[in-house]
Amino acid sequence: MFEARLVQGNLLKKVLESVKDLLRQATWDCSDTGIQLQAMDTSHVSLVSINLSSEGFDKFRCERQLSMGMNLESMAKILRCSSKDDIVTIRAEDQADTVSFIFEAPNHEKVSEYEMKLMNIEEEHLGIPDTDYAAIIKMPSVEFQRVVRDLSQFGDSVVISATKEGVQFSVRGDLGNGNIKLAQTANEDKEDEAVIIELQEPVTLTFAFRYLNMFTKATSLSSQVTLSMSPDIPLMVEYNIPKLGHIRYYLAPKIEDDD
Amino acid sequence: MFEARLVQGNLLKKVLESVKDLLRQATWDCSDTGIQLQAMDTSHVSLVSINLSSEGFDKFRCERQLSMGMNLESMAKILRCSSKDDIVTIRAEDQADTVSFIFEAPNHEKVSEYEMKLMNIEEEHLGIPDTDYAAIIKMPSVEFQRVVRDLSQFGDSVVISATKEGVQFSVRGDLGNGNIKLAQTANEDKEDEAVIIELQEPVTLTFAFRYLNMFTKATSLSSQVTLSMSPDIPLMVEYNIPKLGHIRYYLAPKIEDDD
Amino acid sequence: MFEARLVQGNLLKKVLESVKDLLRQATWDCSDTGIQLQAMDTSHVSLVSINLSSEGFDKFRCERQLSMGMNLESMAKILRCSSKDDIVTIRAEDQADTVSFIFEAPNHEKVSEYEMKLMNIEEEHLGIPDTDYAAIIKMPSVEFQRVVRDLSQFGDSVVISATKEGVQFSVRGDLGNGNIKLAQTANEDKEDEAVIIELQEPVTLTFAFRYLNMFTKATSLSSQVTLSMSPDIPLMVEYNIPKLGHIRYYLAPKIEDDD
Amino acid sequence: YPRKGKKTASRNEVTLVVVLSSRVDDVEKFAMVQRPKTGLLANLLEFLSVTLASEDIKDKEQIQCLQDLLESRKLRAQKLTKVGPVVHVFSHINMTYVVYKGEVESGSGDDSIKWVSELEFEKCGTSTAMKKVFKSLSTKISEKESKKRKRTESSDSNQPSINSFFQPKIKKEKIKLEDS
Amino acid sequence: YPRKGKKTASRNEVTLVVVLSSRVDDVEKFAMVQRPKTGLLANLLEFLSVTLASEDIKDKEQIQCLQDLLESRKLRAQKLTKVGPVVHVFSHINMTYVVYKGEVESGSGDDSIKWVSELEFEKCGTSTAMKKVFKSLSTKISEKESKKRKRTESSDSNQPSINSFFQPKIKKEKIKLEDS
Amino acid sequence: YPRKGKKTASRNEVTLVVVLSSRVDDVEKFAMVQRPKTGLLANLLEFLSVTLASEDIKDKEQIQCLQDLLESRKLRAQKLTKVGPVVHVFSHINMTYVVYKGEVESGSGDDSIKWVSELEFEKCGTSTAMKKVFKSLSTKISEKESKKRKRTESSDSNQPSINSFFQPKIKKEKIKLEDS
Repeated sequence: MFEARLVQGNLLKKVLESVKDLLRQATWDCSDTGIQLQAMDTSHVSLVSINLSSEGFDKFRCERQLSMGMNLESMAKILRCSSKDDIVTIRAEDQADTVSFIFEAPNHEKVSEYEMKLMNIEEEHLGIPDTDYAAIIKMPSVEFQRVVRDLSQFGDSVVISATKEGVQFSVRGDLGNGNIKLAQTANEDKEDEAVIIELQEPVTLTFAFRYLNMFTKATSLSSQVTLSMSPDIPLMVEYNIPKLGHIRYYLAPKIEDDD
Repeated sequence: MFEARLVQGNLLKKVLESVKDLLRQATWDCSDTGIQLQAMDTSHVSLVSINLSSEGFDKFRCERQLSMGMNLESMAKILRCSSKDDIVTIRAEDQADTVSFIFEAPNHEKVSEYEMKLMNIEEEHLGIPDTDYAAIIKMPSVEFQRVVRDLSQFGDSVVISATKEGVQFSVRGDLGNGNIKLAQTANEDKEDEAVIIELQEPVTLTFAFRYLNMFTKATSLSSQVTLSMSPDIPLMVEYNIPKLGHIRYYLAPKIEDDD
Repeated sequence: MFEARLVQGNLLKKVLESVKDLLRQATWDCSDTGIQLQAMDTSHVSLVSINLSSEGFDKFRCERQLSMGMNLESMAKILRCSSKDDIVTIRAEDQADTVSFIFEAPNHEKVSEYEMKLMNIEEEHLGIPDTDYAAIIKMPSVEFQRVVRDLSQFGDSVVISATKEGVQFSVRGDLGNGNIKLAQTANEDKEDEAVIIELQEPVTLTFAFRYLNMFTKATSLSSQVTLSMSPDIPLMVEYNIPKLGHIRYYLAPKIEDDD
Repeated sequence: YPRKGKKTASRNEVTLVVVLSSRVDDVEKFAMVQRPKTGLLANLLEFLSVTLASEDIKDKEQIQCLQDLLESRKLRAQKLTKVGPVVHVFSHINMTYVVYKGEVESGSGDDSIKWVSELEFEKCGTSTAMKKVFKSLSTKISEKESKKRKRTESSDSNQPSINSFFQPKIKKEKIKLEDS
Repeated sequence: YPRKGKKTASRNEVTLVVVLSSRVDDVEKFAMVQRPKTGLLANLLEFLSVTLASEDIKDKEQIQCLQDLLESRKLRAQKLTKVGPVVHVFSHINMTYVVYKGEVESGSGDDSIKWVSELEFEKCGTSTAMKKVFKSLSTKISEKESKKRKRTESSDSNQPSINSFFQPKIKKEKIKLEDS
Repeated sequence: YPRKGKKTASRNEVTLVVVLSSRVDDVEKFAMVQRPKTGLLANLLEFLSVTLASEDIKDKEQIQCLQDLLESRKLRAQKLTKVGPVVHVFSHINMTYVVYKGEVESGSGDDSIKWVSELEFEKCGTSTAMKKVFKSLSTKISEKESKKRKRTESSDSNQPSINSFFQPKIKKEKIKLEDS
C-alpha cells in the first residue's frame, strides 16, 4: 500500500497549479524515498521535474515502488476541493486502479474523500545530466513573475543575460522594445528579496516567454526562484518547496536568428 | 398606500441576489403581517418561499393587501444601486402601476429613487404542508455552499445521507467520485460553526446540484442553513434572516436509477 | 533633448488609464512649461485636455518644443509595467523617432527601460474659451463614478440639474426611472467628502452616459471632481492632479427631444 | 399593478380547448381566434374553445362537442386526442381547461381563424392561460421526444416536478367551498 | 518623431476636391490619382482636385472648374453636388478642401485614374487629409440614412459634436494674421 | 494503476512497421490489423509490422521484407520510404520501430485489414507505441509543410526540442547492459 500524509496539504494544491497548464497528464513515481514526476510538455520544448521527499511528509509509507498515471487537470480539480488548512492524504492500494485523496479539516469534523481513476501513461524518462552552470541567478520569485509577465506583452522571446553586475531581460517587438535590469543586491539583509548571481562566465541566451510564463505558476510555492544557465544547454528554473522538495523546469534555448 | 422601510437595507439586496437566478419574475404579496413571495423556478422542479415579517421593518404600512408582480432581474439591478449602509424604502400607491425604491445614505445627503413598472403575473400558489421531517441538519451556510460547489464539479446529482453520526454528501462522475462527511459538532461553543443533526430516522435522498447551487446564493443572508429531509418528499433548505424572516427553498428529490 | 522625471511615477500610469478608452492615439506637446495633450474622441463628441506642469516634475528639461504622437494603448501597456513606487522618466532625443520610458525601483536595483516608436498625427487643436460657468459642482470623485455607473444601467443619457439645494441626476428607461439627489454638504469638515455647489443660476442639461463613464476612469487621480455647467455649452469635468496639473474632459450636451 | 388580495369566493369553470395544427409551407401553424373587443382579455388571440356546463361528460362526447365547434368554423380535424387538464386561476374564476390537440384534415377555416406559428404565438398578444394550454402540449411532446435526445437537465426523467409533491392552494379552497 | 512646435505663420489655401463614384460590377468605386513621386505626400493616392486662386468664387464656377478638370482626365460627371468644406492643417498650410461629389456619366477615365472601392480606400496609402475628405462624404450619407436605421450611438441626432462648440485654434491665429 | 517500478534489465528489439495509406472516397485511410485476443496489448489495432532478428540489415532488404509482408496480406505498395526510427519502452522491452510509409498500388487487402482514417485512428483502441509511430509520420509531413504555413508556436524553427538536449534514460541503461 501507498500512503502519504501531509499536514501542510495546501502545498500539494500549489504543486498541481504549477504544472497543470504545462502537462495534461503525467506519472507520479512513488518509492520509499518519496514521490517524483518527470514529464515533457506536449510540444517537447520544456521538461518538468518534481521531487517530493518522503521525509517532508508527516506520514509516508510505500511498500513497493509504484507509478501512478494521472490526468493532472482532474487531480488539480480534486485538490482545489481541499481547504487551506486541510491535512491531505494520498492513498493507493498496490493492485488498485484508483487513487484516493483524503482531506481532513484540522478539527477532524469534516472529512472529504475523492477517488480518481489511474491511467497508464507510457512515457520515456529523460536523463538530466548534472551540470556545472556558468551562471546561477537567485531572485525573488514574484520579481521573476513580474518581469516575465511585463515583457511578454511585447514579444515572443526574451534574451536573458547574466553578468557580474546583474541580470538583464530584453524583448523586441512591433510595439516597442523592453529591457529590465536587476542589479546584484548590495545589502543582503532580507534574504527573500535578494538578487544574487554566482557567475563563472557571462551567459546570454534566448527563451520563449510562453513556457516561462507557465513556469511562474509555481511562484506561490517559494519566495525565491533560481535560474541556472550555461551556453547551449537548457535553462533550469527551480522553485524550492521548503522541507518537502522542489519543482524544476527545464527549457531549451531558442536559436538566435542571424538577421 | 404601501410603505416598508428597512434601515438595514442591504438585506433586501441579498434577498434578491438569492432568488434572481432561480426566478425571472414573481409576485410579492403584501399584507399587514409582512411581505411574502412564493414561486416555482421555470422548470417547476424547485420552489422558493420568502417571508419578511412586518415587525422586522423599521416602518411598515400596508392599508390594503396588494400583490406586486415584478421582474426580479430589474428589481435586483435597482437594489444593486443601493450602498451598503443605505436605508431602503419600498413604496407603492394603491392604484398605481409602479413601485418605488428609495435609498437614503445614513447622512441623508444622498437620496436615490428608482421607479419600476409592475407586471401582472398569473401564477398558482402551492400549499406547502407542515411536515415533521425525519432529519433536520443545521450547518454553517458557507460550509454547505463549499460542499455543493466542490462536489458539483464531479457530477449532476448528490446523495445526501443523514445519520446519527453526521451528514454525508456523495457524488459519482466520469472524472471520479467524491464524498464529504460532516460530523456532529462535539463542542458547541461556536454556535455559528456548529453542525447539529436532529434525527428521527436515517434518510438518504438524491438531489440535482443545479438547484442546490442556486439556493446557496442566499449564503450571505445567514451564517447557518437548515436542511430538512424526509423520504420521498422535497428537501427544505432554509436560511433564516435575523429578525426579518426567512427564505426557504424546496427541491423535489430525484428518483434513483435502478442500474 | 527632452527629459521629465517623476518620483510619483504612478500618477502617469493613472493619467493614461484615464484617457486610453477615449483616445486611441494623441500628441503630447512638450515645452518648457510642461506637457500638454488635447484631443477629441473618435466620434468628436468629447474632448480631453491634459496639463502637466513642468514644476510638478522632479526633473524637467525641454530644450526645444516638441510634439510626440503616441499610440496611447501602447503607452498605457508600457506604463502598466511600472510598479507602484517606481520613479518614471520620459526621455526623447530631439531628432529621434522614438521615446523612452525608464522605471527605477526606489532601491535602484531594478531598472526597466521601454522604447516606443513615435507617430505623426495630424490633428487640429480646438480653442477652448474661458467660461464663467453658471454652476460649478464639486463632489467626491468616487460618488460621481458611482452615480454614473448606477444610473447608466437604466438609460443612455442623464439629466443633470444644479440648484441651490444640490445636484440631481435623472435617467429614464424601459426598465424604470432613476433619480439621485446629492445635497450640499452642511458640515464641511471632511473636505474630500463634501458636495459644494457654486451657483449663479440653476442649470439643467442632458449628457450621454457613454462619455461620462469613460471620464470616470480618472477617479483614482483625485479625491474630488468638478462639474462645470452653463446652458448650451459643453460640460467640463475636471480632475485635479495634486501638484502636477489636471485632466479636463469636455462633453457636448445632448439636445432635448421635444416629445 | 397592486391588486387586492384574493379573498372572495371563486367560481369554478370547465372549458374545452382544441389546439388545431396545420402544416403550411412546411411550418406548423395553429388555429386561433380573436376575443371580443371588450371584456375580459379583450382582443387577445385564443385557441378554439367551448365552455362546458359540467365537467362530467365523457371523452367521446367532448370530442363530438369540439368537432361541432370546428365545423362551425369551417374546419375538420383528422383526429383529436386529449392532452389533459390545465388549471388557471383568474381573479374570480378557477378555470380548468381540458386540452385536446389535432391536425387539420381539410379546410383552412373561415375568416375568423388566424393561423399562427409557434414563433408567432410566443410573440402575439395572448393570455397567460393560453400560454399554459400551449405549454401543456409541448410538454407532452417533449416528453415523447426526450428519449431520442441527449439527456439534458430539463428532460431528466429521474427529476420529478415540485408540483407532484405540493398541490395548488386553490384546490384546497375549492374543496372548502364545496364543503360549505 | 518629435517635431518643432508650430509657431511660424501658416499659409491659407483652398482646394476643390471631387469624389467621383462609379458602379463597377455592383461595387461602388471612386476615382483617385497618384501624387507625384517626390514632394509632399509623395506617391499617395488622392481624389481629383484643383487649387483655387481665391475662395471667393461662386458654386457654379466651382462646378465648371471641376467639370473641366474631369474632362482633362476623360471623365464626365452626371451631376456634382457640394458636400461642404473640410479643414486640414499641414505644417505650414491651413488647407480648406471644398468637397464635391458626383457620379460618372460616361467614360472610365484615362490611365492615371485608379478606381478604388471603399474597402480599398481604407487600406491604400492615402493622406489623412483625403481620409477626412472621404469621411465628410460618408457623414453626410449616414446622416441621410440614419433615420432608416435603428438609433445608434454614432448616429444619435440629439448629440451634437464638440466641434460645434469649440473652434479650431488655427482660425484664431488666421484672424490674428489678417489683423496684423 | 500502480505498477512495480522498472528496475529489471530490459530486452532490446527492432520491428519494421509500415504505415500504408489508400485514398478511399477522397479520405486517406491507413491499413491496420488487430492484435491477438490475448497477450500484450490484446485486441488493439496496429500497423503492419515484422520483428527483425537484427537491426543491422540494409534499407533495401528492409523494404523487401515489408513488401513480402504486404503481399501475404494481399496488398501491394507503390513505393515505400523510410520515415525513421521510433523508440518505445515497454516494461521489459526497449522497442525500436523502424517506420516506413507507402501508398497502396493495388488491392485492398485480405479480411484482416482494417482501413482506418486519421480521425478513426485517434479514437480507436490502439497502443501508445502505435500512436508514436503514426505521429512520427505526421511530424515529417508537417515539417515539410510548415514552410508554407504561417509561423506558429509549434513550427518555430528557432525553438529546439528539449529532447535534443536530454537523452532518454533507457539508452543509458542499455549501454550499461552492453558494457557488462
